[in-house]
Amino acid sequence: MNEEIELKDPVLPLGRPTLGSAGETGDWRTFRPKFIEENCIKCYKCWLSCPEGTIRVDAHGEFPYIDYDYCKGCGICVHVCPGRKKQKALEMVPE
Amino acid sequence: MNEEIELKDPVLPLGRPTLGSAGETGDWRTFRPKFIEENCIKCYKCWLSCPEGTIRVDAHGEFPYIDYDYCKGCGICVHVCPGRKKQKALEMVPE
Amino acid sequence: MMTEIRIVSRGGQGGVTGAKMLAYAGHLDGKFVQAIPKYGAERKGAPIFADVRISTTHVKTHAPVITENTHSWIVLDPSLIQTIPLSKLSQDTLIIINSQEYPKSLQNENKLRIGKVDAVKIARECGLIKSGTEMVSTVMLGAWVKATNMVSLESLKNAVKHQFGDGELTDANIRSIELAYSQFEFI
Amino acid sequence: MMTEIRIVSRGGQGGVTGAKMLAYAGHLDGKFVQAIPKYGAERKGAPIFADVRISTTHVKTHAPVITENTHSWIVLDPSLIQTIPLSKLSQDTLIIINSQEYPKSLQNENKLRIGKVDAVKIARECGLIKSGTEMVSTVMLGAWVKATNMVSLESLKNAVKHQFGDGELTDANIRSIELAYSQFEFI
Amino acid sequence: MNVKIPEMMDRPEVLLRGNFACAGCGLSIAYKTAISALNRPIVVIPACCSSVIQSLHPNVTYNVPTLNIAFAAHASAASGIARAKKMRGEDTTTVVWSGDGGTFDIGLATWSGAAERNENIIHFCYDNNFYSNTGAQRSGATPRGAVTTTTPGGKKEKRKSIVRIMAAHDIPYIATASIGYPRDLYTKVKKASLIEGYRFILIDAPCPTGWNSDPALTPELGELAVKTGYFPLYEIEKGKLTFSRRGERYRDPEKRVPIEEYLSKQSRFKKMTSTQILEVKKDIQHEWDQLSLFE
Amino acid sequence: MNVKIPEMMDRPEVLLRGNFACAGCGLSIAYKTAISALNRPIVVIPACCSSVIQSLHPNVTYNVPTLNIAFAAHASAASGIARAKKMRGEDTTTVVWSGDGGTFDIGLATWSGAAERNENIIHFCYDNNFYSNTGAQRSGATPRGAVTTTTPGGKKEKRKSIVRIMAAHDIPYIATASIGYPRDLYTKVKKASLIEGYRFILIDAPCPTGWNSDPALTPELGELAVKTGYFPLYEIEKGKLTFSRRGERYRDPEKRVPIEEYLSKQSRFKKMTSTQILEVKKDIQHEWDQLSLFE
Amino acid sequence: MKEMVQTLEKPQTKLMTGSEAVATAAKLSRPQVIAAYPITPQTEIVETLSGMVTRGELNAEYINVESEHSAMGAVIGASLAGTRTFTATSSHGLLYMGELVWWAGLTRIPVVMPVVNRSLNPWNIWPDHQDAMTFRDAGWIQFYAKNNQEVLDLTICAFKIAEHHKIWMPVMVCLDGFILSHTTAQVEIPSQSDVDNFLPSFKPLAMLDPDDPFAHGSLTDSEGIWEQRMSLIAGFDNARVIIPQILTEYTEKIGRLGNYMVEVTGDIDNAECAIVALGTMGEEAEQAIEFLAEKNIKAVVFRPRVFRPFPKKELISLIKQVPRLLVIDRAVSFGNAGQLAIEIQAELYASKVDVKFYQIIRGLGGKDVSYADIAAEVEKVLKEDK
Amino acid sequence: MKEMVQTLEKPQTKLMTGSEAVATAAKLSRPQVIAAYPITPQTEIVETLSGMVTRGELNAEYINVESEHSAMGAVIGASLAGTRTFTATSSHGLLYMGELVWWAGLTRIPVVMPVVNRSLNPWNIWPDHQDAMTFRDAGWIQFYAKNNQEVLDLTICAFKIAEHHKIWMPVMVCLDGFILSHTTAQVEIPSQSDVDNFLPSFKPLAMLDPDDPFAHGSLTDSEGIWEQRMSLIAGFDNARVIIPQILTEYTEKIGRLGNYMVEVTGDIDNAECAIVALGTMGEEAEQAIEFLAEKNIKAVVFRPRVFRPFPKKELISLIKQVPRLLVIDRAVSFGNAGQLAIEIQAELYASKVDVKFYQIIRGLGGKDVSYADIAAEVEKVLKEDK
Ligand SMILES: Cc1ncc(C[n+]2csc(CCOP(=O)(O)OP(=O)(O)O)c2C)c(N)n1
Ligand SMILES: Cc1ncc(C[n+]2csc(CCOP(=O)(O)OP(=O)(O)O)c2C)c(N)n1
Ligand code: SF4
Ligand code: SF4
Ligand code: SF4
Ligand code: SF4
Repeated sequence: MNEEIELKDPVLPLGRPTLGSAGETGDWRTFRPKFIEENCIKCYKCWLSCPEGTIRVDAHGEFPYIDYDYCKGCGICVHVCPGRKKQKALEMVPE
Repeated sequence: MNEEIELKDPVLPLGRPTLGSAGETGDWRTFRPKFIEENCIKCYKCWLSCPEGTIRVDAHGEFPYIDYDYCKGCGICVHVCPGRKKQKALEMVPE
Repeated sequence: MMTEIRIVSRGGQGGVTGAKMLAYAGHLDGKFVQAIPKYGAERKGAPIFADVRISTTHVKTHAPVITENTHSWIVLDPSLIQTIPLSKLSQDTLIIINSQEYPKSLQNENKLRIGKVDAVKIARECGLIKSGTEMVSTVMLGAWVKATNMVSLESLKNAVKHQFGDGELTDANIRSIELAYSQFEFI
Repeated sequence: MMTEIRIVSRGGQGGVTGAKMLAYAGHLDGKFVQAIPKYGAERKGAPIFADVRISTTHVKTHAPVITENTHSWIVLDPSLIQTIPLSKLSQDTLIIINSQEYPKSLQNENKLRIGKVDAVKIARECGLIKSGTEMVSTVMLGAWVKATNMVSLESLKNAVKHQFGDGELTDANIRSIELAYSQFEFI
Repeated sequence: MNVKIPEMMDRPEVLLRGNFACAGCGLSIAYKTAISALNRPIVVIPACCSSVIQSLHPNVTYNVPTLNIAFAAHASAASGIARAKKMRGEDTTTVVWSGDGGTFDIGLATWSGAAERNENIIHFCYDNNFYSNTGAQRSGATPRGAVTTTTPGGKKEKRKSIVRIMAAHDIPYIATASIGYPRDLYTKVKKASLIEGYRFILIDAPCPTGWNSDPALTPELGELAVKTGYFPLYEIEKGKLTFSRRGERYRDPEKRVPIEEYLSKQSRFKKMTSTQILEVKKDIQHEWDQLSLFE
Repeated sequence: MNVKIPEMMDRPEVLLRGNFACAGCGLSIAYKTAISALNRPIVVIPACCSSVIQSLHPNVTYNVPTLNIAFAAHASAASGIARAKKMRGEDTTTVVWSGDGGTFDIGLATWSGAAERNENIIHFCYDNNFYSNTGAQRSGATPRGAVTTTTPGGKKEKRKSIVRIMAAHDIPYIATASIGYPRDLYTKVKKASLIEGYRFILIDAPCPTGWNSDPALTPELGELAVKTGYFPLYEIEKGKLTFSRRGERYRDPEKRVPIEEYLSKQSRFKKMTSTQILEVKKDIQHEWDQLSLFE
Repeated sequence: MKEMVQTLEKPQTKLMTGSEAVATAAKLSRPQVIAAYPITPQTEIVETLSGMVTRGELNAEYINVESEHSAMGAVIGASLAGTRTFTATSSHGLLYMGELVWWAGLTRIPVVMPVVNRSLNPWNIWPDHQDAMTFRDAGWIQFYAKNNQEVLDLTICAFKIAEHHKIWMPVMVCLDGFILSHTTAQVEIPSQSDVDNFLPSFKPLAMLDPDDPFAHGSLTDSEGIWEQRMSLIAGFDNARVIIPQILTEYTEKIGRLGNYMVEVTGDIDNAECAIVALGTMGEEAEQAIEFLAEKNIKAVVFRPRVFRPFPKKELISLIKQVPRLLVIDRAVSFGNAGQLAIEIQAELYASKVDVKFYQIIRGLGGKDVSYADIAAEVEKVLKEDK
Repeated sequence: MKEMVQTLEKPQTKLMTGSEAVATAAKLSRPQVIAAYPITPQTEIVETLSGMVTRGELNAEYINVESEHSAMGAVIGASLAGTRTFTATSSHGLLYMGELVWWAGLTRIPVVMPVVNRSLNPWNIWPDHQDAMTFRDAGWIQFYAKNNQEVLDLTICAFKIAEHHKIWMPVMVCLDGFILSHTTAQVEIPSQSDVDNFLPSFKPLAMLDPDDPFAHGSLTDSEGIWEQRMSLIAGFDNARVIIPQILTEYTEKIGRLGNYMVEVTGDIDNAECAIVALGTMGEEAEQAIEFLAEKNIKAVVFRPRVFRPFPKKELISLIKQVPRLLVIDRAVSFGNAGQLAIEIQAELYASKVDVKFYQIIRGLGGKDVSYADIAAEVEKVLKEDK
């Protein structure tokens, strides 16, 4: 009957894994965690508990660092950081 | 606009309790329980276990009797009847 | 040409299976067939019916048989005669009853063709009893074949084999058909 | 006459509540009003907006404000200026920004009317801080009233009372409005 | 202590004669016994054999107010009734009367919610171990090894322990009962009716049609289930379990009637191998062991 | 024995940075920790906060195959996946990732069926004690006394003991875990992944937005729940319960941190009276007592 | 019957969202049992009502059910037990209660349920009418409200309509999610005594009662079903007559609402084109014709406020008066077309009305539809048909 | 495309019920995952298939789920995991899975599901089309079969149609409960190799796969929804083209089926009246016209075998050729009219076709409809229109 219409491919509801799928969520922050290298004992508790995966560690034995593009500034890393001699290796500072 | 149409009452899906709602189910029977008065000890186990309520007892202390209009002839009453001296007070007989 | 048959029975007597076998026999004879059980909420013992159509062309209707058009009524329990709407039947409608004697209620029906067979007796003879109930449906089919010749006896027997497989049950049923075929009589 | 206002903010800054209060102020002035929050899946910190309409007749549209028709943009966070489609704005559209200084990105926009107020400072002064975030929305409304006079200052204050009830919070917010009213300046 | 038969004799006739139930129907015995023990019951019935045996509209065999409702809506509809009657200040007993399919499977979330809210309902589950209404398909209550029309090779999994699931909801009263012991059932219902909140009674109710058993044996199969330890009788009040007088002795596996006696009377277990029977015995023992923890 | 952090460091990144989760989100910690411990997971997510944090189509934050499905269809969809992958001979791990609402309430019948069939699935329930997605309404997991938007006067009933309900299904592995103890969680997931059949892990996952707690305190609230005895940590393997090293000591009420310390950090408990707090303490003790039966 | 229209001349007394308007209307109607389950964007209704019950402002039993299936199950039970009942839902919640939505419709349970319209899956919380349209067959009366005031007024009327003994049917009041539910606007609130005067207390037609037992909804044969289905059809015929009467009574006793099934806005006599749309798109179209008037284009809006019963006669008598018709659907019957467009065309055929017919689908999944968009569509119609 | 019609000239090879025909077709189509929940009158399908799987005649995973909601959930999961899937249901079962029926439709899951049509509540197990009609919007292709042979043939085709990469949609094959499901009739069974030759193995368009992760059905904004909805509309347009092609291929490779969307029976050129009906009522109407022919009345039957996509063009081009049309619905959109009648009228309007139009509703709740009844209705039409 109407064989000549162009047959379109279906659009399926597929989302692909994407870094920053919600944008650069770093700008949700009002405070930022600041790293103080001398106090860090490389226990990686910050890495373990950061909900965002924005505490990065390149390899075991390296210092952690923060991906500020996406860090939402929740303060968990600071809260869990034991630091050295009660001196935390992370602190929250205003943006 | 069309106010003059006759407004009918709703028909609700209500069923009323009715004896013999499925007809006289006595004719489903191929065997019937027969009561043998002399063996009956009035324990009323038949009454207790008859699924149909077709073992009738007018009052405590009276003999049971059977409502053949609805008795389906399952044989439970016979099976549960202890009877007197191992002589059951009920037996199944062909219709 | 389409023949419509209604089998009237009680739940448990095998009426529905009977309808399937009759249809199968027609199938083996090269006819188009249909077997329609009328399903309800009824349990064992309750009156039910099943319809069969045997036709030379593809059957297009799916409705229960229409009373006026029904060629035959096969009644598996004489107490069910009362369920037949006699006044609506057409001239020469066939009624076959499982009964020892001529049912009184049909005595004045002279527009009908009425036949009987003592299917209970035959079923007992052949040992066709299940949970205390005589399985009379194949018996009645044997009688119907005798009365009408509308399917071949051979096909009916093969239909029984198809239904019950090889074995005693089939043998008993086939024997019952043969007995019915010989004992059936018009009244 | 219908005035359409868009409040641009981040989740948590109070933009949606601000829209409601502004609408309420209009309501107290005897106008027809509407406050439409644009809901998304966004969480705290994400950019959101809310629209307000103030009209002399019943508002029939339910759509978000149309860019070209928008009378005022109230921007609660200077980093959100970039979300305004400047090229589509009409002549004399008002933009009020929470900012200490004149935003560079707007320096060449001469068809617009631009004003600013340091709402963060005022909010801090008045103690309007919640979970570390300055609640700048009432401040900004105070500035807008100064800029436009489209609702009365009295009504805005009453709207704040209505929103927060009697108590410190209301007092602080009213103070912030007054400060904003006095500190607002066109650029 | 069980009620005496004479005390039962003035109970109301809740199930009228002449209905669609099969001859020897276990659920009929269960219904009659349980519902007649209640004060002004209003009964909610989801899809199940009980919605069939009531016969065709406009007649009905049930002589108490009955709400037929969708399969998975029993306890929610009952919640609505219980709350409404409370609002109206009427003295009634709200009842769910459901098969095992409705209770163990499709309607589980529904009653779990009602149980969590501790709605003032008595939930009866008559348990025939499968979907009887639709022709004997597997349910969560079907025991291991039983043939159903959807487990033609015998069910592979053991049956859900609905009582332990209920018990985990910490409701005030739970009991098991059997149509093999109608006085015990009646007594438990009477007891339950004096308690407030969500109460659950599981009733073993053989189905001769689906189990392909002799209709006359329906009560005996109920008894055998108890005596073989397959269906223990007990009550759980405020978390504390007491085995019933009729059931206690079967705690000792030695005292149990051999399970084979129970299985052999029903063709649904015909295909079971001896290894399967052993597994079923293990299932039984496991259940007793678990239940004993709550004593 | 808990895994060491270095051993965790090469886990895959399953939750990509820059998503819709609130700052300090407990479920994000739970998801990252649990899912990264699995071999080739396929994750089924019913309606819940996890369906929001994944961000807007056509982007998604989850870096593993994810099926979003209707609220009550988690375990059934997962059953379909598990069976299909079995048919295809593919080596994958099928996972349900559901909130407490999906697990305790609307989807309970669904998982109960899957558990009875012993489908080869790991079911995670991250438990934030309410419906977070829709704005903090009561769920079956909401504890007594907690204010939610549908229990503005505080919830009257205690929280469902989902673990005991699960346990009554006799599934091979059950565990509780907390985002306060990520290594313990990770270790348990690893262990579960080696077992076949239906496995259930309940993860305490505070929600700073809904609980109105300081986002930085999310892990600490997890720890406090354990230390106050409010959220005991344990495993149930083949019916046998073992309290986890991190949790065992709080069996003794004397050793528990006072519950008030936990409650006071969340405004949802602000309205609680001291009698209510007493009741909650009883609820806690009741749960411990019941759990101890399974030891 | 004299014609009355919605009057909104003066600023109203309260500012509230559509959800608050629903909750307020419900409260004023004194439901006795409420059961509901949260779902965006209906949650505010549920939350507000549970707050009212908790604070004792509303004397009702509030059941915090564990799903929508159970919400509808509970109100069915409660209604049959003799109480006025209320629930509300949206989207997937409506689908999840679907079996019981049908149950309530086919067995005549006079429950009132606002549906906060929201699109269906994949997950999307924004408005369209796909959810409620799915139940247009199900034996429910359906209203679609255009603004928060109408939400409130119709919800109160819904109880009276549902419970009218010649109707006795469930009623759905549809309001566009977010667009109404979350938007604050002015709403005039009637006094409790005015509402009490309009809406008497619940009078069950049949009640579950141990003193007079019946079985509700038991197994029914074809004859019984046929009778009940025909009665349902007759019930809708009754509703066509009674709904305007009840709206009239409301307008007289309480004010403002108007008594039409289809609202007409604009100058029908000179209109070059009529627009038909439901809910807020209808009011948006009203704005559109003002916008068009500025360009000297004359258009008129026919807004069916009632979709079930389908207001055939009303629509036809209006459409007859215009040369062109633009129907805008906010839902699709996939594999055919927009539901509203299909049904209107069917009526046009049946009534042999000749009008230039145009249909479009807009606003799916919450896509914004502004008066400017609608106006542009009208201009397109006029251009095409030249 | 050359026209092909269903051929049933010779007695067929097997006697079977409609349920067995479904199960046989399913088996021949080699589904890999089956999940279903029993409900009268669908049970025989489920039971037969579980028997086949248990006996090893069919290499599939059979999931004995605990509800229909879960049945559809399971096949959605299994389909996306890369397998061919099958389920079947009826009536309340269909309603109970409603949320996921929509899910499958809107997110494009190519599952095949026979629906054994049965009426809705109050409890009634007998046939009508109310159940399937409820889902006419839901993004499913819908077939209605007229006899057991068509049930079998369409079920096999359904897999190929569902899985065509330009369609990729779920397909419902409707068969009247009892009337087909429980009635024994002759059915010709194709060989496995013929079916294998017609139906290749499952080729997923997208599969849940750890090596290529995606999220299916995640939160989507209005633009995304709009795009997917428009794609679904386009999918139905594709289906209009492809379905006849697949039916042609089936008829060529396997035989008998015919390739039409709307079947025509009778002498269209001389017909005084055409009858439109779905499913077995369509075949019943065929019998009715033979019956009428004996009375010298000429009628023709147009039976839409496909209801979604709605075969507009096909119907219109046929209706144009007849003077009168009688549409018989076996369901009602309460508050309006029969669904089939509504949609045909809408098309007649759109196409400006002038035919004398008559509509009736028959067969609700299993009320018998015989060819004599239908013939009588045609006679009534002819009498009325004189
Ligand atoms: C949603 C839904 N699915 C399926 C059915 C079909 N159905 C009716 S009763 C029943 C089984 C009931 O089983 P059970 O609860 O054990 O009660 P029984 O029939 O054994 O008495 C089923 C599957 C239905 N009515 N509704
Ligand atoms: C059938 C249905 N009802 C309601 C909803 C709305 N809804 C979405 S998520 C949700 C609550 C989820 O709660 P929970 O499972 O605890 O997860 P959380 O949101 O806390 O992460 C609700 C009620 C829905 N999507 N579908
Ligand atoms: S928690 Fe603190 S000490 Fe430990 S690795 Fe992180 S920054 Fe260093
Ligand atoms: S502040 Fe929060 S999000 Fe940022 S790095 Fe620390 S834990 Fe992660
Ligand atoms: S059971 Fe037997 S002995 Fe007992 S009352 Fe009945 S008939 Fe008499
Ligand atoms: S045979 Fe059965 S039905 Fe008849 S009286 Fe005895 S127990 Fe009752």
